[in-house]
Amino acid sequence: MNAPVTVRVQRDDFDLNSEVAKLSAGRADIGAVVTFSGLCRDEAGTLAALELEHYPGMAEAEIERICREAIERFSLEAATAIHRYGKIMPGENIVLVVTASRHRQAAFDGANFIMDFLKTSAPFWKKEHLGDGTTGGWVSAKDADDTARDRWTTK
Amino acid sequence: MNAPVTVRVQRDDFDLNSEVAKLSAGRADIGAVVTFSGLCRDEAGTLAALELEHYPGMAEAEIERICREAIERFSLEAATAIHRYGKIMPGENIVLVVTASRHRQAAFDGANFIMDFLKTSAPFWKKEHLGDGTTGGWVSAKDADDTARDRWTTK
Amino acid sequence: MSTVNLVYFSWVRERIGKGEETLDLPAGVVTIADLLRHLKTLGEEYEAALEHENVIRAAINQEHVDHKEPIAGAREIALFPPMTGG
Amino acid sequence: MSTVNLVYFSWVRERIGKGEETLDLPAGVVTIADLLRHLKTLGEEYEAALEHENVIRAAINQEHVDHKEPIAGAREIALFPPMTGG
Repeated sequence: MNAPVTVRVQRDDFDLNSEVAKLSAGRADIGAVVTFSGLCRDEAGTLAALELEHYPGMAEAEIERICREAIERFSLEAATAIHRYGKIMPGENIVLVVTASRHRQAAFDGANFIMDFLKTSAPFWKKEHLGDGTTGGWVSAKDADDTARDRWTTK
Repeated sequence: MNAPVTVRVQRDDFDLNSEVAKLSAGRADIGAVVTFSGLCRDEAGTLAALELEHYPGMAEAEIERICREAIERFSLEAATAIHRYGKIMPGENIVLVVTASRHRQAAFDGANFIMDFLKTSAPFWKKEHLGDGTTGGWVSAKDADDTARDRWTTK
Repeated sequence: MSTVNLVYFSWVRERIGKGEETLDLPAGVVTIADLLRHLKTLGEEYEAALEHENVIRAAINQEHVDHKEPIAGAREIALFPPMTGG
Repeated sequence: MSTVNLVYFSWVRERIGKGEETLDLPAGVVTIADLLRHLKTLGEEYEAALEHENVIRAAINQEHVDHKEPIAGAREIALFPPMTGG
């Protein structure tokens, strides 16, 4: 349970190379590193930006709880999660999860698990700003995200 | 089926940032990017290096076949796979897989699928060089890797 | 009578018209559900924000709780819609 | 009599003592299995390399094939142990 956890909620973008290096540098016990980057999509071409609101303090605490549960459940060697807030343009990064483990399936499962719980439990909310200057309103929570989370408890 | 596939077999290390940027830059239709990095492990502290031998030509062709199957199966937007050869020290990278998709589960599944088939079908072989100057011989194929691959066909 | 710090997020915050406030609660307010019912007596902005009680999520001292949770001892209670991060 | 380019990898290569060679094959060699049996008549290094036929993998023109595959028209046939990349 001494596996290191790094959690940050920040306005700025993150750097994949440096986050992976921090997690794995100087260690010969890590065989697999998985990263998940979640990006702002705009297939319709109508979105100017997503605005991410969060609950400071609880956002970090909740993501850390999720990462620690993933470490215990999948015997991860390390986990990092970074979530951005503020206005994010189409094509920009929103969230990064990095997991490290001895064997590959644990790193895949760990990152997948962290994302599913982060989506449904971490206190963030997205508001759409449209290209025509109006607001598209708050993004609704998706049943599919609850379903994705629940598969981890119905096994 | 026009999703871009990049496959390289090279001696040099790869750069996560630049591979992800090449895959996703300028696109607003990608919501998820997953990377898998496989590293040379040495928990016992006895390994000097792994030496990776490959079948030039077929290695690239086989990995490309696997990536194209993953793109079709999971509707990926893009896939990249880079496999190193030659001597690789503990803690160094061996293989990189990057997948991009609209929604997160496809990117996770795609990278997982590519790794499972790459392990069992791409013509690479690992030889151990030990710290005492002797060779530890060729690494044996693992039944667990066949089992991991077969789960994709028994669903 | 107890005093509690309330924080609101997303459209709960927008509809109530403020992000935080400190309120004195009458003695009958024991659980989150009681709190929601009490808040809805404070004005139509609260009624609009909390109309569909079943979708309102709550946290006490920055941990998720359900509506049956007692609020005694809470330093900070947060009310917000289902989360949409990630 | 046909001529074929053979390539060997990993411990198959090490035991045979070379990475590639061009061989003339007698008419009775129709499949990969026939080829393996023929090679084992060429010397003890081939016998050592191909002793456990069931673990030997084969590729024709850089695509995996099983031991029943006909080799007619093959430009390049590869023999190697189970793969251990990734």
